[in-house]
Amino acid sequence: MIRIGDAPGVRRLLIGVALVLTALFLLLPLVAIFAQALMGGIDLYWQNLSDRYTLAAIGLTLLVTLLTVPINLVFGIFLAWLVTRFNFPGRRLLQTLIDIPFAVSPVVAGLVYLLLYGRNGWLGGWLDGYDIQIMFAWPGIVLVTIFVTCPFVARELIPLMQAQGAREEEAAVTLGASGWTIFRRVTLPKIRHALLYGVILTNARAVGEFGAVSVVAGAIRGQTNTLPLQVEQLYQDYNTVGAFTSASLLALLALLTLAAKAALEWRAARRESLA
Amino acid sequence: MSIRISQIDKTYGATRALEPIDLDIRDGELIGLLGPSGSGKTTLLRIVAGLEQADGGTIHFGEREVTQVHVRERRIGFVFQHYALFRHMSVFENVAFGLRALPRRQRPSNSDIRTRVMQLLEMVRLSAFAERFPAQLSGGQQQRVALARALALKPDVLLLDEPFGALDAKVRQELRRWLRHLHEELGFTSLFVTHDQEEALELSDRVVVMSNGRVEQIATPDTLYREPANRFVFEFLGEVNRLEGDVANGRLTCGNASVSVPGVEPGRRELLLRPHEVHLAEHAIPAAHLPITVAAIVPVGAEVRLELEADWLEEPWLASVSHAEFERLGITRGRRLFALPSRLHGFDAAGAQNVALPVG
Amino acid sequence: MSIRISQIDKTYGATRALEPIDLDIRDGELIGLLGPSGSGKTTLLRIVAGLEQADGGTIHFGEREVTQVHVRERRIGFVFQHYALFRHMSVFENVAFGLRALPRRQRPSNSDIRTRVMQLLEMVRLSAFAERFPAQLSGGQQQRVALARALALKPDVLLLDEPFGALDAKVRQELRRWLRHLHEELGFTSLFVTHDQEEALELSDRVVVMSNGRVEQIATPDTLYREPANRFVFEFLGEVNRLEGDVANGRLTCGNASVSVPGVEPGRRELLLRPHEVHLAEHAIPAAHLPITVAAIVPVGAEVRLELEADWLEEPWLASVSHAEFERLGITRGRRLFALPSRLHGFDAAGAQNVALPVG
Amino acid sequence: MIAATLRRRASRRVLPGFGLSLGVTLTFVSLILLLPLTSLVGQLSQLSLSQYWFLISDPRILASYRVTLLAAAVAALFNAAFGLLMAWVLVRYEFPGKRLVDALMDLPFALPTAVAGVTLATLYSSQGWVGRWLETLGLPIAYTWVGIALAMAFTSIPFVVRTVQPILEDLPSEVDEAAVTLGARDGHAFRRVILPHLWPALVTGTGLAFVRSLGEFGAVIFIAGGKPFETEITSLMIFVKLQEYDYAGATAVASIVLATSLALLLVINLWQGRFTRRLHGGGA
Amino acid sequence: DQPRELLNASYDIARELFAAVNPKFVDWWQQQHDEQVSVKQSHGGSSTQARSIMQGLRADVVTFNQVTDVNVLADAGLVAKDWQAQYPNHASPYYSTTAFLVRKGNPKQIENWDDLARDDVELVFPNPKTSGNGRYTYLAAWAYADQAFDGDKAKIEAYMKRFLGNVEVFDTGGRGATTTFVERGIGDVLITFESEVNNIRSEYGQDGYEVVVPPVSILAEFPVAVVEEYAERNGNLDLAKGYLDYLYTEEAQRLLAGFNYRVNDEAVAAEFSDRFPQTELLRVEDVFGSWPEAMKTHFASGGELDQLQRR
Ligand SMILES: Nc1ncnc2c1ncn2[C@@H]1O[C@H](COP(=O)(O)OP(=O)(O)OP(=O)(O)O)[C@@H](O)[C@H]1O
Ligand SMILES: Nc1ncnc2c1ncn2[C@@H]1O[C@H](COP(=O)(O)OP(=O)(O)OP(=O)(O)O)[C@@H](O)[C@H]1O
Ligand SMILES: [Mg+2]
Ligand SMILES: [Mg+2]
Ligand SMILES: O=S(=O)([O-])[O-]
Repeated sequence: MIRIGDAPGVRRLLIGVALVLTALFLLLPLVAIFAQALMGGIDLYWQNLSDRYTLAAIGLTLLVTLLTVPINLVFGIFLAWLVTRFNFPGRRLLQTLIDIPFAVSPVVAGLVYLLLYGRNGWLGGWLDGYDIQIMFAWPGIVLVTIFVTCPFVARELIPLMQAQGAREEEAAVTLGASGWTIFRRVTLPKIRHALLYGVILTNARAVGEFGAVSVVAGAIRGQTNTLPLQVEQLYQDYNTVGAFTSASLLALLALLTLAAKAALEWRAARRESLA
Repeated sequence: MSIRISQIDKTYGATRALEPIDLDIRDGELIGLLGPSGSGKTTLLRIVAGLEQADGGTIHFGEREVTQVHVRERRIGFVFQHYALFRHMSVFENVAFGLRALPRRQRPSNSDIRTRVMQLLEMVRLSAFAERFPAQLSGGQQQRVALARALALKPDVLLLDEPFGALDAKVRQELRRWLRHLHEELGFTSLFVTHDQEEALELSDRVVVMSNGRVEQIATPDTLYREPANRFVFEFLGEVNRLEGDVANGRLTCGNASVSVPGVEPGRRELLLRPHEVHLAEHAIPAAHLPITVAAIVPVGAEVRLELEADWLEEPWLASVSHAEFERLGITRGRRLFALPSRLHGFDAAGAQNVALPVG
Repeated sequence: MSIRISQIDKTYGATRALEPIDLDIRDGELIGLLGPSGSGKTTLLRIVAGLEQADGGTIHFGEREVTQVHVRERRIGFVFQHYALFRHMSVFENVAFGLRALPRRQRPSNSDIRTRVMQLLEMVRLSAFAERFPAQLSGGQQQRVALARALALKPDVLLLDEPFGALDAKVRQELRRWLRHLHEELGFTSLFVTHDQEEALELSDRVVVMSNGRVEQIATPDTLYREPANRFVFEFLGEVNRLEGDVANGRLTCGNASVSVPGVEPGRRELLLRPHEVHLAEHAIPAAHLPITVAAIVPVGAEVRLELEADWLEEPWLASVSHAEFERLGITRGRRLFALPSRLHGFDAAGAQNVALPVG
Repeated sequence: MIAATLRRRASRRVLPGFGLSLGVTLTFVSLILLLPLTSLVGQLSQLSLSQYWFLISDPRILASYRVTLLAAAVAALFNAAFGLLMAWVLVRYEFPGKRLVDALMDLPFALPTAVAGVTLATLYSSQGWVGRWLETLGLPIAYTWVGIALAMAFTSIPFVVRTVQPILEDLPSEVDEAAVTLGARDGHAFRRVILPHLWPALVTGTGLAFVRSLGEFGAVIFIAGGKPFETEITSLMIFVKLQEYDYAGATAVASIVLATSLALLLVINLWQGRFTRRLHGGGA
Repeated sequence: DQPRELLNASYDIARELFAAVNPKFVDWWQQQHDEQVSVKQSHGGSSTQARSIMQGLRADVVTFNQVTDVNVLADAGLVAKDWQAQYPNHASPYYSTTAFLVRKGNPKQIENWDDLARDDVELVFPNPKTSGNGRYTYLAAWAYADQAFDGDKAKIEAYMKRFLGNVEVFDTGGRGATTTFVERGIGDVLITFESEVNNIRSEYGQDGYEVVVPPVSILAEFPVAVVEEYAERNGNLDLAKGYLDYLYTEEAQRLLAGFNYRVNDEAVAAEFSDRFPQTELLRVEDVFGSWPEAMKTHFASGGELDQLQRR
């Protein structure tokens, strides 16, 4: 087979440059995180990890993720079903709307929520009357995180479901299946991987959101600090090792995400090659 | 179950997919919808199935009007063009799907489902493949799974969209034959879509020829071939040679060629004929003086296909002659001969007109 | 430019794609490579092009050995199965590509390129489409662009991989005819791949029939059809009916059927015949007692195709009879008749054997 | 009226779930996306045009636009080159560790931006592993716009790679071969044949990287330095204005960022649509 | 059931301080009222904190580094209008001033504010727009120039321009500036609160840095107040008041002095007097009229600061 760029010299050069750049831009930062975290030895690392506030931040981050991911999962599925299975006026508009969070700077995202749910905002003022606090408490953090991560699942599903078409679902209808049966037995198995992939991405972003959360969190130690905010605060408290300890936790999570994604892709590729 | 389609029409945006259509299908008939791409075959089939809503008109299954009935309640089986098998389910589960989707009260027991599915797989000769996944089957096998799945709920009506379109010639032939047998055995009413003339002619009790959202002709295969209702049907059903010229005094003249066409109105006329209606001779006869040159020779099966060129022809004619005739005339490339049409067909607004010539 | 292929072979991993192959192509010949999927046609074509490296053997273009010569320097034109047009370039730019890619010294001036390209587009009858993009053309038009592009550098050898595979029947027929004319006009040597028998037979000066990486037969279309070298070629080139039985005393018996087969060795034998070699009669004759029942009737064009069933047959036979014969015998579904084979073909390790019977 | 039309259509739909999905989706979109954005509009509507103009054209803000645009442009261009190279290498070549490298390409999406920011600031400061060397070469990175561009580039690496990669994978080998049989050398074939195929994906990926970089905050603030007129990015200005209780100012500037990003996204989509139409048929 | 929780919203660099104060306060409250309570902290640029509180951050008390930030809350009705009168010393339990941290051996020979405007000096201090700390620095420099050039506006502005031009990095808060100077090794001088300067020396070792307290500087008051609106809602009004009261106790004052803040408790002040060089501390009100006035002329959009930074 004759392919462009297959001359050994060209190939070696390009691979070499690619590897060096990857090492410099991607691998090195990763190594640096762990190196900095372990700078003070493993004992200090554990001590930092088991710090009361770090534990609280881990807890809050988990809470936010556990709420955000299922909500966006459900929403993403409904949206994808809607825009790929039905034709209705405003379909394209809806698809464009869902991209807004990608275009909005996280700080702006935080700002708009603050404007709405802050005590001076019209919704926030009204809620304040009932003593319900959204901003500077976990509900606010969850809300902005949902905002920032809401496109991921839908964006994975829509192209796939569009490509797959509705034929199998139609076949199921002609065979008498109800809506729930169709979804559970026909659609879900087809989109399982994209769904999982969407969840992984949502999860990664939900865990790591910084800009939007920092606007609405209020930085109460042990209460509204998520892990990324904790990283920032520790970093500013002269506690580099502590900051990188939390950072290493997040980096570990990132690596798990990458591994999960690679595993999924590998399985999909294998299934394809078998089929 | 008979099907009565009255005044069904459908428009997509600016596209008129179906002009108002009437069609009566008798109980147990096997009907082929034949037409070029975009003629509205799939649209009509999907409307009958209830997968698409017509803009107007009614559909009856037997005495029951089903126009507003949801697909789920129409008791139809539908075989999709690319089968739409559930890829993640085994062959068995695909076929069992409809049974398992029944409301709990009506749903057969697991063992009954098993029996019924295995019986269906037996029927489509796939019992050995029950545990395979669709991707592990050949196209023809997938097609049969789709059929078994559609038949699992014992539909009154079976609808098939280009059931053999994606298969190669050999498998297609075999499946066609098999489908006809199945149809005769089970006796359901079926309606299938195809754009392959041979398939429609071979398989159907009656063929519905469509073009541009209209029904051009509804007839048995035999009638269709012999008495096409109009030019479209004639051209669509087989290869066609064209002869254009001026008719005067019962004779058509075109350059140095002429042929007697008794009964054809004078004026500029175009007549058509099929390759097997072209015979060859060493000499012209009074009724036909059509000098041609043999441009190419292709022996195919029982016949030899010839390409004939002439000054008076814009496009070459095709002729198919038997090997015997081929050898008798000692045909070679470049040989000059005379064409003797055994029949000429003329179509105009008024209808079809056939001219038989005393040849062959 | 003649082409000499000697002992070319190729293995992919565990797949033996080509057994050592020899093939001599004369200057100006149009050769078809015919064979079922996976038989190695594309592999051979790509090795000739230099797109693939053979494991062993040599290739000469005329007197020049090109086995180790890079594609770029082989002076071939290659037409890919799906055309591989450059989608982002206009038709004009596609055709001009090869000229523009020439080293500066050899590159014609822009106006020369323009002239040459327009001349090529004229030739493929696409001058009006110069500014269109490939996606705006029909399949047949794209095919012609691909041809013009391949011819722009005046190659000595034109190689085409299933040039008409993706086109529908009508367009395919037209393009075939057109390619043959072009070939005759320009006189390059061409080698094309197809898996369509009719195409190979219609287009080629000689056909190379391949299967499983081997050449089964190299012959003119006529010879190929009449004197197939082996069973594979026979079966591949058309529809086949099978007759299996025990031969004793020059007669083959199979259940209640029997037929005289003078000269066939005794023992279990399988004989083959084509649909047009099956004739029908109301009575058996001494040479053949083959009772059958008409199972299906399909009038197609000049002939009527029949499906014949019998106890002594595993698979039904196909027969094609003329309309005249059809009417003479008054054939209907279920009619019981006798089959009279006009010829029977037997193949064994030793070679081919034909039995002619005094029928028809 | 519209609702009635929708309902009528819905009752005739073959597949179930239209009403439910429409309900869920509209509720979600209204509450999560639209409602907050209206608050932005509400805030803006309290400004007169001249006030608005004054807020968004403040010289310091203007400088921040410049810095942001410049750094984002540099980051996007870097990623166009780097992404193209990586996509090419990952698709066309086999080498040990390829799967690892491939997986690493997604790191910037998986790694929280704040972590990226802290790490890059540490690495590229004059004390850091890399910064130390660059410093001796007279190339300070941290606290200059180069640092900002670096952080932006890091967080948007996957855009180009992941948009170009599938296109390159799908590019049939015949395209290469067709060019070669026509006598083209590698360079010529790459420029005239392969690159044009990748062009839509490359531009889209680069555009997305650019949009993302415009809005990037977490990764940038640690390395930005925040010198007025020199290293202040627009997101930071919004943040700063928020900290000054200057809601009007924050909203005004935010509206500019938002409008720019949306406009860019729209342009990318339209352009991509046009290009795709040309490649797949339809009007010229 | 749950112990009561008090939320103290404070400025950026007071994290360690209150981390030390809070447990002591908890003990103190336990002794006084036999009630187990807990204290939560929130830190950020002190203006940011005021903004957050207005938007709903439910702090019971604020411990800020700038009077204006509390005034904002008072204007919004969250804090009593007369908050400054409710506790001694204008409700400022401790105070500090702006000082310089230079690198070991003071290689650039920094002694006073005029050195900071030299061409060869690079400065690090937080952004006056976002940070109270930065504002004090700016005002201190201005106050110095005002004194040195006898109120000659042109000269003052020329000085200020050079001074601001020397800034290498503007962080959003005091902590960011410290990190930049110490961890990133940027700049020759870090200008921040005297307390912070000394804390850095203790944190990063005595040998790396030297503290320079200029002869003239600004008085940085650290005002405290109860956010009555919230404290009441949280049921913490007594606790909040107790917390602020506690800051004036001798125990707390000693603690504060230990963190290098100047205090008013005479006994404690005397005890720690060697730590705090005698300098002339100018009051914002004296030099600039009032805080609101200073804010308006200098820090508002298009104000003096923006003018000076324009180029
Ligand atoms: N969902 C749709 N939206 C818009 N137009 C449609 C739709 N479905 C079909 N059409 C149009 O309606 C006409 C008839 O289409 P239909 O699919 O019924 O044709 P067909 O005869 O089945 O053709 P083919 O042989 O290509 O399948 C065509 O012009 C087609 O473009
Ligand atoms: N690049 C390759 N790698 C591995 N096996 C290959 C490759 N190319 C071809 N083969 C194998 O070599 C054999 C011959 O393939 P080839 O493509 O030449 O067949 P073909 O006659 O052109 O078939 P088709 O009609 O399907 O195009 C097949 O078994 C095929 O699977
Ligand atoms: Mg169709
Ligand atoms: Mg091939
Ligand atoms: O906390 S500060 O406002 O001083 O930065």
